[in-house]
Amino acid sequence: MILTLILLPVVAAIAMLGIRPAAVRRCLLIVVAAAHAILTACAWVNLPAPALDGWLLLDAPGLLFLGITSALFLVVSLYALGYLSREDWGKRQDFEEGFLFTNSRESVFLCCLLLFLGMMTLVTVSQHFGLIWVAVEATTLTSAPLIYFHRHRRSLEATWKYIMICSVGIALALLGNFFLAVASTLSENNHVPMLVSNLIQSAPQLHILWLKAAFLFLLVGYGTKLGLAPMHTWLPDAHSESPSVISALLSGALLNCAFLAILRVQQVCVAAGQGAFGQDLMVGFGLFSMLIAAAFILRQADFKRMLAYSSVEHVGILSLGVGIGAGAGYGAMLHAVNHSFTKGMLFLVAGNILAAYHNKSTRDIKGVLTVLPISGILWVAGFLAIIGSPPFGIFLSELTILKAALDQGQFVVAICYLLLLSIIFIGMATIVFQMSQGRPAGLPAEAATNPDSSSFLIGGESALAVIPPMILCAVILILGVYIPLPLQHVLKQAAVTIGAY
Amino acid sequence: MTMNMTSLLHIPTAFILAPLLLGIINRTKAFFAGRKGQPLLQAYYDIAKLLQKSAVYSRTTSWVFRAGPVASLAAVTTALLVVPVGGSAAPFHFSGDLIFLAYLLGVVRFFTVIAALDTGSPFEGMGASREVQFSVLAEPALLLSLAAMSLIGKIPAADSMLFQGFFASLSEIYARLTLAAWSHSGTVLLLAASAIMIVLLTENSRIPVDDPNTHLELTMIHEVMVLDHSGPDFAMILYAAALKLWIFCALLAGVLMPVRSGNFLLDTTTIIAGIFMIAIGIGVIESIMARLRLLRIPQLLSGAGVFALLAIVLVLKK
Amino acid sequence: MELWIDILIVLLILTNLKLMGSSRLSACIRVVALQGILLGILPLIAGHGQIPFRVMLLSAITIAVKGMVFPWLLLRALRTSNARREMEPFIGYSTSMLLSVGLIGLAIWMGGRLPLPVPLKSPLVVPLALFTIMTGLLAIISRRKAITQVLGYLVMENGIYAFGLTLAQKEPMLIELGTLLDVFMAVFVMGITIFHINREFDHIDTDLLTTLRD
Amino acid sequence: MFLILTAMIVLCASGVVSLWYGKTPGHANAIGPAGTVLGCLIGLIPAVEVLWTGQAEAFRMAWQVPFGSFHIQLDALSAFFLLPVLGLPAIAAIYGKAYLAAYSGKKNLGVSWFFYTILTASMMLVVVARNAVLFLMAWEIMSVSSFFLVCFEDEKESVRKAGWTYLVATHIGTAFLLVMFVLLAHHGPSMDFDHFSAAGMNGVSISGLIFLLAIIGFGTKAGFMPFHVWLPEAHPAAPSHVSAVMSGVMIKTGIYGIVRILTFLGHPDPWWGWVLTGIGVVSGILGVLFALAQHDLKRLLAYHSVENIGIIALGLGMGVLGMALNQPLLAVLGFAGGLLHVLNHAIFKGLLFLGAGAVLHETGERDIEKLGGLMRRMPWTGALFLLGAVAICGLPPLNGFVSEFIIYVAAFSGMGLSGISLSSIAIITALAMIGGLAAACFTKAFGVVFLGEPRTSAVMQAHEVSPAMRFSMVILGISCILIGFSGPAVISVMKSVVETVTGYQGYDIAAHLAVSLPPLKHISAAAGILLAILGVLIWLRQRLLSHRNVAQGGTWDCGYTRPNARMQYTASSFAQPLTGMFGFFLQTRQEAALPEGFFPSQSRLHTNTEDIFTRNLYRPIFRCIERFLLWLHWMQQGQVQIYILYVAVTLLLLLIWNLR
Repeated sequence: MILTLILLPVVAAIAMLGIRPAAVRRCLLIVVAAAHAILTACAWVNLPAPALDGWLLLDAPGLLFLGITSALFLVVSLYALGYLSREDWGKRQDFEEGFLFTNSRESVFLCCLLLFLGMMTLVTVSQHFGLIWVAVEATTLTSAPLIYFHRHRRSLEATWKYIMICSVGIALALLGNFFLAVASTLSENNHVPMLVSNLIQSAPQLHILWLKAAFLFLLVGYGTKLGLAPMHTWLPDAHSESPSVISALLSGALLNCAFLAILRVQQVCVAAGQGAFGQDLMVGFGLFSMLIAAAFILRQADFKRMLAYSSVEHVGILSLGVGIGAGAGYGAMLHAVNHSFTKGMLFLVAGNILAAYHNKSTRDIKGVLTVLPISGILWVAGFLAIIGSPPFGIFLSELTILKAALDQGQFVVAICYLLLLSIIFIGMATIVFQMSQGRPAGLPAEAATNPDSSSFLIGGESALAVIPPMILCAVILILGVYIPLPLQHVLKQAAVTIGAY
Repeated sequence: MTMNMTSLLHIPTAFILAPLLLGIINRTKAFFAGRKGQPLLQAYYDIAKLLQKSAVYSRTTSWVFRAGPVASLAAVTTALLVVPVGGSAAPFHFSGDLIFLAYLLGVVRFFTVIAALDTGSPFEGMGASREVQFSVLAEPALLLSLAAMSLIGKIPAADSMLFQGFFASLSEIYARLTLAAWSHSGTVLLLAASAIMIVLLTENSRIPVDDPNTHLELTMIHEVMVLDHSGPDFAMILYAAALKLWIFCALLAGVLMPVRSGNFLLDTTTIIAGIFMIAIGIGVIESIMARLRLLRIPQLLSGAGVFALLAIVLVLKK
Repeated sequence: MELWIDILIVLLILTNLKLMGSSRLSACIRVVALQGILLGILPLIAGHGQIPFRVMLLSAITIAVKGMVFPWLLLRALRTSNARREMEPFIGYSTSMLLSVGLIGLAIWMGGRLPLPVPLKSPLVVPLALFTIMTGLLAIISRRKAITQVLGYLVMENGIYAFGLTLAQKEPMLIELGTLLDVFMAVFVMGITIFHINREFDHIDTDLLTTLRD
Repeated sequence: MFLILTAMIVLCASGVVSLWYGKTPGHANAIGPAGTVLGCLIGLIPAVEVLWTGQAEAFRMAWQVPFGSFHIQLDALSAFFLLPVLGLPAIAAIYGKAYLAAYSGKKNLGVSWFFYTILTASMMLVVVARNAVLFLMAWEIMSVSSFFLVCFEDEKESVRKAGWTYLVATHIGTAFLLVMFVLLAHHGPSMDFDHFSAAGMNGVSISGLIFLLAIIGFGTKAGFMPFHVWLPEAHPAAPSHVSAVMSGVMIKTGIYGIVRILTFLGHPDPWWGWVLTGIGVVSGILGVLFALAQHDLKRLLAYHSVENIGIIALGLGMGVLGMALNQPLLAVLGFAGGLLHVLNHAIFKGLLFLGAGAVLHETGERDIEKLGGLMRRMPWTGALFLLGAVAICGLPPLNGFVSEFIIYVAAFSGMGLSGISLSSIAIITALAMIGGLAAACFTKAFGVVFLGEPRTSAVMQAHEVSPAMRFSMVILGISCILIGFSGPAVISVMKSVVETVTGYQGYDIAAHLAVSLPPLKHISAAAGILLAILGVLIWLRQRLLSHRNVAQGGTWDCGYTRPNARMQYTASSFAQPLTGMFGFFLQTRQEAALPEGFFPSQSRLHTNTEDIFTRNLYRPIFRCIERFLLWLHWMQQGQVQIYILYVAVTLLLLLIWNLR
């Protein structure tokens, strides 16, 4: 079962390279995504048995993030269908600097996309720290070509930074793994295997000093991938230059994988009674990330970068939640779910706007609501959702975290948290409403929306471009007013694993 | 509701005697100027004459202009209902009637002002604007001075929350202003009285605030507002003004004449005598003082406010 | 045995210093290659008693990959790119040397602060590993060319590897291989990217890679 | 309860339907208002019933969100607030149908009506919600939907700016509320209101803190100075029926919040009362002063909302003081007066905004300096506006007087009581000054807009608005008069409301309220007499003038030949003596070209009164924060080496910190 979850996309990916006709490839993409989603659903219904003698195993956190990844991927691949069919594959002009460029081959793109899915799945299911490391690094490598889909210099630059920074970070994480191994060397020939469960069992005997060092390395290492400031620097570039489909996945799924990796370490630390050590660090990183996000969202000139920085903000909130602990643990888990879907939706909509305006500048774009009625509404709705206004999900998770912080008596943290949230709100509100309201301006010469005649339209936009974000919008709306019991159950368990509730 | 029949007599008294006050003031002024002066009953003649005349209306005006005088007169007349004449209670007395009184005068002002604005004449606009400016300061002064007096003889702090101790109506307040009251809190009453005096001069557009005689001069306030009224309307305005003057004089006289014998006839007559004295006083002031510059008037009025506040502070100290 | 280890370690440290000091790219690549080979040998003599098979195999693979494949890849990339052969650093060579000496001190201090649960033949291994990692980072940070950054990454990787090979011997084979594979892939992808960079900007200085900013 | 839920469902449903028909304005503009009126009427039934009987109804349902439970309750307080919350939107909807008809085709009316109904429903929910999460959701939905209503004409820069200000202000206010509710629910697993009242505050300090948070959070919505800055921006920007609802009702939810929170905090401290009184004095006087300095009719009305909120705060302050110092009489009267003023203000402010809307609708002009002489062109609107003006000035015999009178009475009875005297004097002085200033302001507004001669040609062809719009205004006007005359009846309705707020028990409330009954009876009687005299005088006047030839002529121009419309006294010059007198607070900027020489060619004067708090408090703070954040931008300057340096340095620092 678990192996199928991983192998299915990998095999399909390899198949992709072989298949010629585009239609078949795209169908295959959907099929795989759907199958993956179904398998995940089954996994939710009843937990699959562990595989590879316990190296691959689905526990609550894994299940949670697997669910997010799989669901988001399904929706995004739907969007990708429309995206790929709208994309023209010849040489075309870059709308910012005007030089000509092409896209990389679709088969390669889809291949990497599926591999990416496979590797993310691997992260969620693997219990062995080494394996987690391998998987996380693999996600970096498989996603690099995706970011370089549009073959022009900006995306190339973004890709280079992505690879360099993330690889360095991940390398540090590897060292962290070795430190962990040292920490788990009880005596000359007695090693605790690097499985999460075993480490937790024999946590009390671990060498605290090495464990702490290991935590630092892993935090910084995976934190680079997660996008915690000040290791976040690759994130805005990658998100703004990659196609919106990929940005959605990067923000919605990949960050969670890195987050999960950190959670695993935290699990061990908590078991070893060192929970507080990690928590303080995570609160610090969380607040700092929010501060950086606030600084760069203010007066941001590029709306995809704005979304990217908002991701920085929200990973900050995630780690803040874990750091505060207690009730905030639950809040953080819930927040991960909400943020993934919200941000995914926002990036997809951003893709639509970009396609219509051929422009990423927040100053030139005006009147989205009139030009793209559906996308415009979704854009505003997404904004309201992401800044945590009810009835969307993020409101609940942020409220939970705030309550935990205040109940813990961490008033300073709570005040900074609210202050930064307010600043970010102001920054985003200014930009979003500048874009969505007013008379249309900054439209390219050709008609604002030229969806291919083949796909049928909704409110003047192609269905495949607006339905996926609609779905996501519905999801976050529902999560905002009703959290299904099974989800609550998993969230609770996941929170418990890191010593919160 | 409590209405003692005897006190109803106040109303006709006021109706009859009010215009006389104008005559008295004019006569006093004439005496000081060494002139013979117009007859005492001049105001009555004017009103009678005006009532017989027809009216001219500006094309600019609407019904608001015609409503102005009627509304003012009606409001003033209603105000008479709550004004006690010295110790003898007013036909209507209820706690808070002093607020009612102040706000009825507000109604008068409101309608006079919009009637003035209705003509679209810059002069009347100017007068209106000054009228409202001064009222902003006059109204608190009046209320505070009355408040100060209401505290006199009120049972202090602790048990004053018994329902009857809940604050007094004008009539009760004035009933309490006996010689004894003067003897133990004379300063308070003096301050309050002077505040009321200043408000009286302002509200009735007398010198030093305003000059009722010089027609059409940009220094004027009240007179310029009624420039366009003619015939019966103007009669009503004159009469309303007279009644307003009567009301204020009555309020002042009630303070200055602490005669509370309980004998209705005696009390009333003394107070009415007092009212006439005050009219003479006004005449004296008008003849010995010059009009203040407009910029000075707010200071005069805030001075009244300060008197009232002082009075309250004093009475609370007791 | 101890003697050999110490010699090896000293050699490794010297390679690091040489890397920081030398100005020619090709030379640097060769240094890194040499470092890779030395690393390959390290576990063979660092181990206790007779050497288990998996260690032999690993060191063999290491020597092959780090000592031969990577250098070859990089030299090829260097040849294709018509980049000038010197590496204009942000930080001058002498300064870098001084810095790296400082880093040695830091590494030794840290090693001192991190007592090993299992005593090793040479106390210098941990500082060596840390120092190598720092050198790698320093190389990445202080040099302009994309290739040198890859080199820096490799050196860093070597350092980590040194640590892993000598201390965490009980790591399962699968992980070792997976790690190696990842590193290999990483370098491979970087190579490709460098190739593209070279094609786009027709040189491989990273100075022009600064258009994305706020 | 059933009816309440039905009402909400009807409202939301009609909103969705009209949104669906957005493309066909006819349908949208029919369904929206119809649904609103229907829903509001349904909702009013239980409200009235509860006010009558005084029995609270509740409805509770489990709800799968953190700390959440769908718990709503309709007690007297909620019911009382439901009256304006449902009444005004219903009336304004009828008006809005006609008002928006002008935009059909140009704008998507479906959207507008959608948010209108949602706003109404959310306000309902705010008033009945008994769970913090539910409350906050309703609260935010209310703010957001009203924001979209404000942004109706978003093609205008000014409107966008106003909307932005509003959104920011309300959001920051909500942040305070979040903290407040969490503190109230401290450690509680659920955030139900009855847990609040159950959970006794640990120590006085925190309840004081909570009170302050409530003052800031709810005060931002209510428009307390200095948290009012969004109000004069947002209300003029919105379509007039929306401004009526926002200014008349929505800001009152802030008052509701404060009163509701007071019921959780138990016995108040005296300083709470002083704080409220202080805020009341400041908001009242400064509010009306700023109103006096405005040229924009709707902006002027918006500032008057600040003033009236101040009056309400005075009443509440008296009430809190009474509770704190165990003077039940003051408590009862204070709360009764303040809360009654909530209802009254909703009525006459609604009326005035609708009137202003009618003027705007006919002339397209909001600047009162350009208006004039509308009385003869729009007699109905003019008369009703006059009615509203008299009411808002608190003049008898209209409703504004009743509530202000009760507050006065409370203040007067408070004099001579230690700890209360000072605030009593403050309240009396403030109310008196506010009365005078308000009269000045509305004689100016009414006089310049409706009286005299038209100042611009735009006004010439204005004519009376459609019956629908007139109808809504007439209803509001009538209720002004009714409440004005039926003071005693109204005050006895307040009994159960005050009971909920103060927690005093039945009898003494009735007794205390009874104290204010005889005066109100007298006043009603006197008002009757006033009307009678009025009638007599009018009849007399008719008789006298009936068979005499009444001449028409020009305004007597004091010898100057042919005065023209431009020579009329302008609003600015009318207000100048007062604005000059209080120039210190207003800091009016004026650029003038004064006439000079013997034959002055041209001269002009332009004054602009910006809000002092925007200019001297908020803008500097925002600037400072922004400068700091923008300074941080050096971090992201594109060098990958530097980025990796960040990683390395972070790690090193952490290691050193850990290993030291």
